[in-house]
Amino acid sequence: MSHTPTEMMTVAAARLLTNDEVCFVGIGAPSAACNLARLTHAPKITLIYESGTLSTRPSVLPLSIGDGELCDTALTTVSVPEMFRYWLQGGRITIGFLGGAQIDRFANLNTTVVGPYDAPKVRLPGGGGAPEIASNCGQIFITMAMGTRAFVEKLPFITSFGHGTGKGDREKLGVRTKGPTKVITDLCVMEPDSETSELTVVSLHPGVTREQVAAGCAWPLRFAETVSETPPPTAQELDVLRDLHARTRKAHGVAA
Amino acid sequence: MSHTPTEMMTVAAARLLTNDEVCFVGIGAPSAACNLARLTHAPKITLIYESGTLSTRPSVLPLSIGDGELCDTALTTVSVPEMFRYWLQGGRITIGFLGGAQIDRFANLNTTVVGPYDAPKVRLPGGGGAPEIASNCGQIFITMAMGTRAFVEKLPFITSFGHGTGKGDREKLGVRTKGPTKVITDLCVMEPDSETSELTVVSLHPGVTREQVAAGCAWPLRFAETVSETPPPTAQELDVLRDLHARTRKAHGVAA
Amino acid sequence: MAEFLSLAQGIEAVLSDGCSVAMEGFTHLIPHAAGHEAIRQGRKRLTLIRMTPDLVYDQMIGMGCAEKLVFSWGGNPGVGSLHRLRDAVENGWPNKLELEEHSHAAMANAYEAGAANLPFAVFRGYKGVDLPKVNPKIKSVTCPYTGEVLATVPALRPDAAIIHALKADREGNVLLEGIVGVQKEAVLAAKRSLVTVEEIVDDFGERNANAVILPSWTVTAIAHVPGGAYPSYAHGYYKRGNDFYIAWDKIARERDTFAAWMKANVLEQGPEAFARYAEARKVAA
Amino acid sequence: MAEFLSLAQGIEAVLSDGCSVAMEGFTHLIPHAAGHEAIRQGRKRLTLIRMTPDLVYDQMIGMGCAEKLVFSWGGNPGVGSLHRLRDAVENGWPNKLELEEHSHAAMANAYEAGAANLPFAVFRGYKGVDLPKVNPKIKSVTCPYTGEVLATVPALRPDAAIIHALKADREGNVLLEGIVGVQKEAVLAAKRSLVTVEEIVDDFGERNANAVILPSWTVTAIAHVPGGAYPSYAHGYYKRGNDFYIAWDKIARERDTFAAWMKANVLEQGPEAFARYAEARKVAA
Repeated sequence: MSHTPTEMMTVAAARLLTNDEVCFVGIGAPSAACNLARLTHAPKITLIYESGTLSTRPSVLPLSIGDGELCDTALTTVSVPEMFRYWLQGGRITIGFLGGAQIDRFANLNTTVVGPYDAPKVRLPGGGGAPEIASNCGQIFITMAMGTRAFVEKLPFITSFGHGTGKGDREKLGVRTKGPTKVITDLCVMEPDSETSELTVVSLHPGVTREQVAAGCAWPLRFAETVSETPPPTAQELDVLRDLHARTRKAHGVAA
Repeated sequence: MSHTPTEMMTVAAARLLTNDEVCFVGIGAPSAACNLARLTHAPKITLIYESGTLSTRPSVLPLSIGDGELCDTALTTVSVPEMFRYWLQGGRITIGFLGGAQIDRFANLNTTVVGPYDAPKVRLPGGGGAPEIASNCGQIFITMAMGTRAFVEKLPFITSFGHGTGKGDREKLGVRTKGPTKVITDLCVMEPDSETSELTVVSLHPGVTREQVAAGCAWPLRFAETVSETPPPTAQELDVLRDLHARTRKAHGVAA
Repeated sequence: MAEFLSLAQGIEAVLSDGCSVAMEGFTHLIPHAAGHEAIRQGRKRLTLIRMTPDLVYDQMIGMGCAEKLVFSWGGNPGVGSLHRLRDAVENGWPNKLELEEHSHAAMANAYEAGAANLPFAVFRGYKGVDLPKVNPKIKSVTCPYTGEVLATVPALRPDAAIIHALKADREGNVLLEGIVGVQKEAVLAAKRSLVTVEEIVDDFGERNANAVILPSWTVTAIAHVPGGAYPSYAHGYYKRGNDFYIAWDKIARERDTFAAWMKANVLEQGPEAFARYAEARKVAA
Repeated sequence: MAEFLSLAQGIEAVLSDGCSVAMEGFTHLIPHAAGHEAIRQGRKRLTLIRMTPDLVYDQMIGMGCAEKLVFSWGGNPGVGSLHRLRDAVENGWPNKLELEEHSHAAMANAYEAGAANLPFAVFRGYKGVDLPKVNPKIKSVTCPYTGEVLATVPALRPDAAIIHALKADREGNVLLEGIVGVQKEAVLAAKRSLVTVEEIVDDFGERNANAVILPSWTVTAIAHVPGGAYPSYAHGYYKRGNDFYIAWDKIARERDTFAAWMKANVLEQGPEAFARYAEARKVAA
């Protein structure tokens, strides 16, 4: 069964999740990955969307962070201030998912602006929940498609904090959580190096070469001593994921 | 129709309330007064109990601040933190009712302790909501039966702040609300003097003499230039109040 | 007590040129009809406040209603950029737009502090990021017990809050259910408030004792505007117009297509148009 | 995920000698059965935390379980004093009891800050009063924007929270309705929690989307104890035992009548006694 790079990215992210996790889920790839995990090997995983829905079990993927489907299938729904105070800052989330327009080698993210802040070349949407997701969740998984405009040497703006300028920076700021522990891309999986916290490729998706991955990254990308091959999506994983997308398209009447 | 001093106190307090008030109601005399007003001349008055019940309309008087009856007849019920944050501190209450074990001439109240705090002669229940009710409501009505152990020269402990040591003390502390504007007793009604903020008798209940009132107060009690007579309870006021108490006794199966 | 007004009267009662307004809604219950009415009334120099400004603020910005935007995430959810917002920020069209940018946590806390009548909010945030360098309103306090330094943000106290809710009863109490966002806090934090509602009922009927309700005496005005959240949705009434969110990307990309759409669909329409939009997406009873 | 345990196991799981515990309930849903079990298990040197300590804390204090009380109003509501509390404070019987006294606003904010994982809470309070002179935990911060000085209190982070709720479902989620007090905050602020419930159900059934629910993963243990709040009440299940609150005044006034009552009604009873008390005061369906 052949698959797309995005499907591989979603499946690779889903596999990292277990029944014990409480995930703060963003729209797009994280939402697909979390719900794929829930519909396959982690039926008891707890999913939370920042719109206030606790322990939600959508049968189709939401198009927005506050779709009615999320509320209808939630255990309960809280206000947004409560979500950010009791649940996110409260330290109740084990894994937060983030993406961004740009990432650097220490997994800091930019979703604010390209160019100077006061005279931007491109004004991006801004941080939203990301700054505090990055610091208050137990650990952070990042999903992003590779490319040299996304994986950059230096961020024009740090919207959310990863490992700063390297190992120990989080601790120096008094941040007690782990920060980014996985970056799942369409080509590979990276982890921060245990000595330096610099992102390092730990597994390549099937058929992807080191050169392809390096070409999608603007900094000289490091590879772990042992780089494994990501197992390809199983037929069951692909079936469930494609069914989910088909149901979603049908429910929303638009491409999802 | 004859009446008791407590009935007169309740009726006199009820008459001060209008449809436009949002009252923070305590158990006992304030609760009776507020509900009497609601069942007579102020049907649209808004009553709030600190247990979280907003716009409640009990058919019988609650015995505790958190009776089920208050919740059943409320527009909605909020948590206690929300009650103290959004509703009381939020500045949404126009009139707060307070009582106390002891009061001084500037309408400061003690409900904490008689004797030294660390070696008390009598340990009273404590402040509860009173300290912040006293400072955050638009104005404060106090209901208390007179007596020299209650109306004292000097408080051993200031649980809630009235007018401090006199006019201007609230402003000096940055408190923007009016504080106590009426003290309704079983014998008379007092108001703070407009020049000094010292409590001054402005009306005597029917049949009560100045000497009787003075004898119930440990400090030399002042009388306003013109002291009126409180109009006696009307037959309708007494009927409604006694019905309310009868319903309450029947519902609770105990004296109320 | 809340007054029942037409939408036009309601907007007149709470909005004036130069005032600050929070038109809140977290995907659900966004007050689109009210935004269109503000555009028709030609309001200018508004400070627009919202955690997630989306289409309705894009429209107001593009029509020149705003001089400042206070926000934490400005995009077309799941679709992409807000082109009118970007045109204002990147090119100053139709006028320069000042930005005051926060995170969601900061804004949620700032509304909460406003509702609680506090001058500021304390939260654990903004560690290691650049926003405090460009927003001087982000400061800090030191915990008097632990010495920890925590972020602060001034309380939000808008001149006006405008929200869309499900129901009002005849006394003017307002009911919200489902994804309730920060709407209650926005109304309690604001000096004046307008609530547009799907329905006016005699009684809310069976409901949870702890339903999210704004008492009549916390609301300035209520206007009955069925469909008033479209293309956002109203839980139990009608679905989100996902196709319109996608279509907006193309409409708003160029100034002339935007202007033509606004003329035909806002300037030359009234609030009754929303009832038609909602009818077409009604939730099966 | 919450574990389903017997009441005895549940108390063993969350309480140990010397720990701090918040057994909350604002008139409604006070966890009396759990307090009796703690007494039977002979817990000592507890720091008891509660806004409104009433009969159950009077009993625990009188039985020598407590070395400290953190509170804001300690009385028998509508009746008078807590005689065992007073005997401990005024005469040191059966042991000296340290008091840490706050106002309701301070404690409600301190629980809220604990639930929000903040080290302290800020509120506008304690102006002109004597409590800050006797409670060194009351401090202040200055607003970095307005210069206003506001009161602070350390966040409450009890070792254990114990509450009584209406229902749990089979996954261990917990439902509270009616007067919900500070119970949700107490559980979220605490390291461990035990919830006694009236009923365990397959499904909560029809409910408001925004019902007050504690997800299973926020709760340590659940014990099924019908009637477990008596003489407090459980909304929709049974009424408050007002007569018992009145009777308690006489029982607790003297040490020997108190001891005899505790022996007969607590030490020689088990949690099943509560089902009988509640049955007698059942709310008509």
